[in-house]
Amino acid sequence: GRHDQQHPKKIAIIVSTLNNPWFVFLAQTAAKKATDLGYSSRIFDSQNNTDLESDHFDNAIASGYDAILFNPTDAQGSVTNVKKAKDAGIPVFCMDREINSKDAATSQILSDSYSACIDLGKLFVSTLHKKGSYVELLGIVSDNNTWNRSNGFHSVVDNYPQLKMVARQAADFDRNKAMEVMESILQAHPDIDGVFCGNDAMAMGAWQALTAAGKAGHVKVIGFDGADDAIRSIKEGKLTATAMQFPKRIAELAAGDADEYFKGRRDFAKKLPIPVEVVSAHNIDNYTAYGKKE
Amino acid sequence: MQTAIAKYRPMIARSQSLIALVVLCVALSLLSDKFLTVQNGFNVLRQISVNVCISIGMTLVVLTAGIDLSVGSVLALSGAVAAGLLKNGIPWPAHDLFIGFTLLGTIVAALFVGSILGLFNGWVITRFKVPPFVGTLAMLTIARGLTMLWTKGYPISGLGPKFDFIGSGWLLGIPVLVWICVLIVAAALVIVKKTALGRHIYAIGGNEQAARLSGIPINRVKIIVYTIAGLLSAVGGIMVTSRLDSAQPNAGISYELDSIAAVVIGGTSLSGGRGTIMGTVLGAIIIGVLNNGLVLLNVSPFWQQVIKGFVILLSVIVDKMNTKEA
Amino acid sequence: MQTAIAKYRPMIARSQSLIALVVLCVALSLLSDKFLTVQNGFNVLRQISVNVCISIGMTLVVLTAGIDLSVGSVLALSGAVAAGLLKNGIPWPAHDLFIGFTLLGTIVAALFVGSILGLFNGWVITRFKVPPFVGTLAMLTIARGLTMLWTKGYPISGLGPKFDFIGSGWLLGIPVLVWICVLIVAAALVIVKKTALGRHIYAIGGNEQAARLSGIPINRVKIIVYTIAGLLSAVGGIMVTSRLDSAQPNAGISYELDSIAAVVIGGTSLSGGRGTIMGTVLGAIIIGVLNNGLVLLNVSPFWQQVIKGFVILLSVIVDKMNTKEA
Amino acid sequence: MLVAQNIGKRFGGVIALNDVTIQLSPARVTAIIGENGAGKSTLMKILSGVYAEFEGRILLNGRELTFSNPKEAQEKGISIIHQELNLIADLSITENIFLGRELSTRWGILDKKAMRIRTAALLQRLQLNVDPATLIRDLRVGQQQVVEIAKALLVDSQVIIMDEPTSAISEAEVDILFGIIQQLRTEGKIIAYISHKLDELFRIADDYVVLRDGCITETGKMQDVDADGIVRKMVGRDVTRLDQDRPRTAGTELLAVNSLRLYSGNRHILKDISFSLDRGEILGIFGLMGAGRTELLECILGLHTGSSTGNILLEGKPVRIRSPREAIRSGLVLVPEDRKKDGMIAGLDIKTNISLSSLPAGLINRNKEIALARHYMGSLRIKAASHAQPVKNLSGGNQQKVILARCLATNPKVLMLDEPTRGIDVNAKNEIYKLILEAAARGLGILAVSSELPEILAISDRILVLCEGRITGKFTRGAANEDDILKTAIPKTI
Ligand SMILES: Nc1ncnc2c1ncn2[C@@H]1O[C@H](COP(=O)(O)OP(=O)(O)OP(=O)(O)O)[C@@H](O)[C@H]1O
Ligand SMILES: Nc1ncnc2c1ncn2[C@@H]1O[C@H](COP(=O)(O)OP(=O)(O)OP(=O)(O)O)[C@@H](O)[C@H]1O
Ligand SMILES: [Mg+2]
Ligand SMILES: [Mg+2]
Repeated sequence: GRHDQQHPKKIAIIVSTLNNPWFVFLAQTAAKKATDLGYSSRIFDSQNNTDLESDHFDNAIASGYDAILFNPTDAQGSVTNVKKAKDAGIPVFCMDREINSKDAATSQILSDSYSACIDLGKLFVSTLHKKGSYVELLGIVSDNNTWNRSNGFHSVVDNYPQLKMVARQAADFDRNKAMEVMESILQAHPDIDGVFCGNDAMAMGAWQALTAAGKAGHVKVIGFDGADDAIRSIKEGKLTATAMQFPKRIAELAAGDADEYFKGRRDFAKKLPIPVEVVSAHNIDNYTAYGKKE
Repeated sequence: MQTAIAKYRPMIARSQSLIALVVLCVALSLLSDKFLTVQNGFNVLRQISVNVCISIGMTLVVLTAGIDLSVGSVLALSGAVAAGLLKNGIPWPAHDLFIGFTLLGTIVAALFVGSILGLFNGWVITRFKVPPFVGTLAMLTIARGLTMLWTKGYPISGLGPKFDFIGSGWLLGIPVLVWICVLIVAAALVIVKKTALGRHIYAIGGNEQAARLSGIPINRVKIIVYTIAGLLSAVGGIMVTSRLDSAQPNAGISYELDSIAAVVIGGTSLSGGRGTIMGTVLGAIIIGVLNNGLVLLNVSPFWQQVIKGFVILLSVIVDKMNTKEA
Repeated sequence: MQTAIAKYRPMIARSQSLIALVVLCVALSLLSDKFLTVQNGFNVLRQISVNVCISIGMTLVVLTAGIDLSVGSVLALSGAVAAGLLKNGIPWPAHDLFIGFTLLGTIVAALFVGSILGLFNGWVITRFKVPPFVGTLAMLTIARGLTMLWTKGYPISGLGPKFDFIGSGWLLGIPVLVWICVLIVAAALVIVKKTALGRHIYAIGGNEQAARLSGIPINRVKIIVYTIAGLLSAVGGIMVTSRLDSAQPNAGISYELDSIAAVVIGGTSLSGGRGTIMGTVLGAIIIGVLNNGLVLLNVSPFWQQVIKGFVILLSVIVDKMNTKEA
Repeated sequence: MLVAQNIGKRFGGVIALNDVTIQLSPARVTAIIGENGAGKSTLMKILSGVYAEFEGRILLNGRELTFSNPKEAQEKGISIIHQELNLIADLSITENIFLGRELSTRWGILDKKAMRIRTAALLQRLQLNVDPATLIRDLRVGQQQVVEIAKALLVDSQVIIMDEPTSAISEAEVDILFGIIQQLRTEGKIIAYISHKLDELFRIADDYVVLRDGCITETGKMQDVDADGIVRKMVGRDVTRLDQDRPRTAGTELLAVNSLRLYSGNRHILKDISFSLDRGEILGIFGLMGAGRTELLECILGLHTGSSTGNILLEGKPVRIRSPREAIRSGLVLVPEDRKKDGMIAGLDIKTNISLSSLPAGLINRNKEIALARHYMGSLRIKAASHAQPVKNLSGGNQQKVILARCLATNPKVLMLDEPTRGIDVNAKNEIYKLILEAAARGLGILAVSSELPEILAISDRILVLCEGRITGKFTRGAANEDDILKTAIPKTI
């Protein structure tokens, strides 16, 4: 290997988007860890576009990167890209989202949105005492994470016929859009009991609309991600719950795997799920933005 | 006969968008009894206020036969600058210095940033004859990049109740956001109808060469117009940031399309020289009512896009048909 | 003298973008030894192939003084239709029927969908005199909504090796994607330079009134041009889908901006009547090289946006300065 | 025989043509005469298929013709040369001439060679000595007009309509055109000819038709009338001709131009121009097409600061003018040559167009603005329904007066006029002459460019002749005669 002080190995970090702080955190943590381990690294932003991601793979392969820490845009669409890298002899370590291939990636360190939302769903059901009307705010409807989360949630909540979803609208993972959509929904349904949001930004937006309408105390709002704002908000008794996915651990594990790969290790767990934890008022003191308190 | 038509033409033309709006509102009131309420009215007004604000600037730009694609990015950067300065000030660790910002200072700084970016647009467009589409497209990318650099990609939240008042407060029974809009619309109306600048804007869009020979300082007018557009984007940025109590690095993405849609639905010609401020306001209201109505009716998000596209088409077609007859 | 300039003007104008490209390439080769390799060359070519494809259609539209904002959405819908038909056919459970599609059938269907949407754009623009910006903006929304409805928001993946060949295969040492591009560019060159249709496109953009008085069927030409743009977007959709072995419902978002940038950097005037196909190809290559080069140079993604904006500005300014002297 | 029966056409509320019936005979040139806005062009556009919707019917040799666009009209034997140039600036001469009727090979591929050969032949017939591949934008206006004529001659039409074909071409080119018209007449073609230049009509036309306010008022043979008679028929009353012998007041020097030079690339467009202008004086500038007269006025207006040298003294003081804005502030204004392109803001109303150059900073006082518009509409006798009418709906003469009003409203010291009466009818022409003389009497200095010698001779106190960018002659009012002026205007070396 040419792993020495003059020519440190290069690690490419390809993330699905940087338009969302969660992924910024994931990418930057991975980059920092790689640097700490003595590698040079660089972040690529796929802008939620699998085709652009494909370009990034080509470019990364051409410019001689030695490993790729990868957060895919799409479970299936990204497979081709990972295979390309594998064929070029470059190991790929998936972060957060999986790809639908058993052996293309060297390792996959995943946080399972679907099962996390099952937990959130359970919490939602118990908080609302199994009855009431609620609203769901979807993320970007063309993003498969949106559906993973929605489906996980509904797999629980749909079993309770007295919990009625009165509106389901898209708010594009965007705080402003969520607030506007919520304002309008509140006109049609002033007496809802809960809101399930596909991420924390939307939960914050929804909560603000509820506050403006004077309904903030009564209506339970649930988000997803464990973002700074959401953690603080739960602490202040505003949001009801969110799901913590530990991007820091995921990123550091992936970077660590790359390091060990360079040192010769080959037997990686094909899939390593990082459990997602539900954060609510009663355990909030253990958490900080995007992770556990140290 | 001729005179009568000539005299009332602007009024008739404007009333076309009005007709589209009224039809839309009647349809929505029939479909949902929740639509026609005072509170929902305020909802719609608050929701469109940012778009109105940006679209007024866009109208001025479009009247000179230009276009500004950078409004959304400039909005994001100005909002982020306001939030960042208010929250963190400018620390200068090397010299152990720290510059704090008052609320007013923050707002002035944000407006300044927006204006400077607008000025840069105008300068590039007039000095180097870069087509407005490309010049402002470049700014779209540049300002977004700067926003990311400034925020490092994370939202800046928790800006305090004073700043929040702009976005969530009420004054004399009307939201502050709406007051700001009304002020901006009034100022724009004065500029367009009562000042030489307004005349010059129309003249440049109508016939740039003739305007030049008439002694109009083309470049200066264009630079002013792009600067105003930047300034109003910054106002929009402050509004959004204050409303959310948080500056989002991805704020304002694709706002340029909504804004141009409002301008065009309002009857302003993209080739310049023809259009009104009130038309744009109506256009923005139509878009706002549509968004609100589709959510009230709980139309599936997939269908919403299809329906929205057709309604935009229809409202422009209705407009065209009527103005042809007039 | 006069004639000589007239004769070589197109050549000179084109070589300006060429100069910008050469400068960019030389700079990148000096900065990175990875840039000037055969593999990287093919990378760039493959990466720009979709944009070239769309931008050729955009060039024709822009030459008639129009614009097509719907290319990205039409791309997504056509790609999704191809993938959906190939994978699932059209099941008709009520009658216990199932229509399967061959690879060729799928491709034809996708191209048909793209063309129909383009035709609709052209029809709306000519029949109702809707400004192209608005007509195609509506289509941008509508086609995206239809894509969502068709895919239900999920990607359609696993389309088989035959279909994949389009996106990943090689023929005579050159990627299939590049061959497709070459064919399209060649066809466009023939249309523009060798047929009456090409003349009419330039004439309409140059002076629509004069073109009408010359008996050119304005509406028919415009409809054809928008249909071609739709068709080429569909080709782009098939390329993207095949390259990824998956149709993404959010494919092609904001491709219209990249495509218009390629057209304008290539020297085509947005007010119509002036521009070349080869210029657009150069414009797309410049953008592709820039994207590729910034990656090779290890520029942070936030700075990349800022730099990209400035390079686009510079390349247009260089172009303007040189053509002014000519 | 081409017969148009009971033709009617209205634009919104305006009745452009009202029950018009005319007959055009083969082997004869029929002059269509009328004031600006009488409906001449509208009638011709109906005959040539531009307007598909109208009342009445068109018969050619007894057979009714129907067509819905110019191409169909041409296929049925009617060609037209439009009043406005309808050329695509970025296409070549060949491409323009064959626009919409390109020759193709079997495979749908353009037959460029055949088209170039036929274009070359046409250009030769019209004695236009340029490469058929030249772009239109590289031609002078006069040459463009010749291309427009070539377009109409490409197909062998039975009816040829010419709507002011000579408004932008030189005497020599007029002679060539008239030669071709004569030839077409002997071939038995039906020719309709529109022009505001009466002397041309007497040279070429056989019959005349007079239109007034959209109605036919008279028809007859050209040989039966004289110039005054024609004018009376057009206007409906006697027209007082210009007073040739106005008293001249000697004023002090107002403007002095010293060694003005202008380059474009490596070409010298203006070479060492010096002259002076007194208060109350009208200085006529004559020259052939392309002599550089427009550029001279543009230089003084500050449009070519980057490429020109020389200095200008206004009232004895040197002024540096870098833009039209500065020119207007110093008291210099220009009424440009091309109304449509450089003059009016077509979509805006009369009031706005008039006040445009003289708006104060700050708020506009609407009442004052309307008063200003009313003042000039009265004093310049601008015919319009109200000050709120868009200028695009006005006739050419009235548009010209609106632009003149805009210039006068700035209270200028020097008024520059570039072809002030191009395309304007006799009556309006006389009114504009009167306005120019009135302005001079008030002490303005006037620089007037014109290609029409009689016009120059009628209004000027002194005449400068420009030839290829150089002053080749200076004449005072008494000493000037047509022959001498023309002699100095024609280039010595060809
Ligand atoms: N497209 C149009 N829309 C509205 N009014 C029009 C239009 N074209 C012509 N007119 C009006 O119709 C009348 C006749 O116009 P036309 O152009 O036929 O006059 P003309 O005799 O050719 O005048 P000129 O000598 O100035 O060319 C005028 O009052 C004119 O303003
Ligand atoms: N677009 C152009 N490109 C190159 N040369 C030009 C162009 N326009 C004018 N010229 C040249 O500039 C000189 C002056 O032309 P200009 O049209 O000003 O003359 P003019 O005396 O005003 O004639 P006109 O009666 O046509 O207005 C001529 O030699 C002409 O060939
Ligand atoms: Mg006419
Ligand atoms: Mg001239």
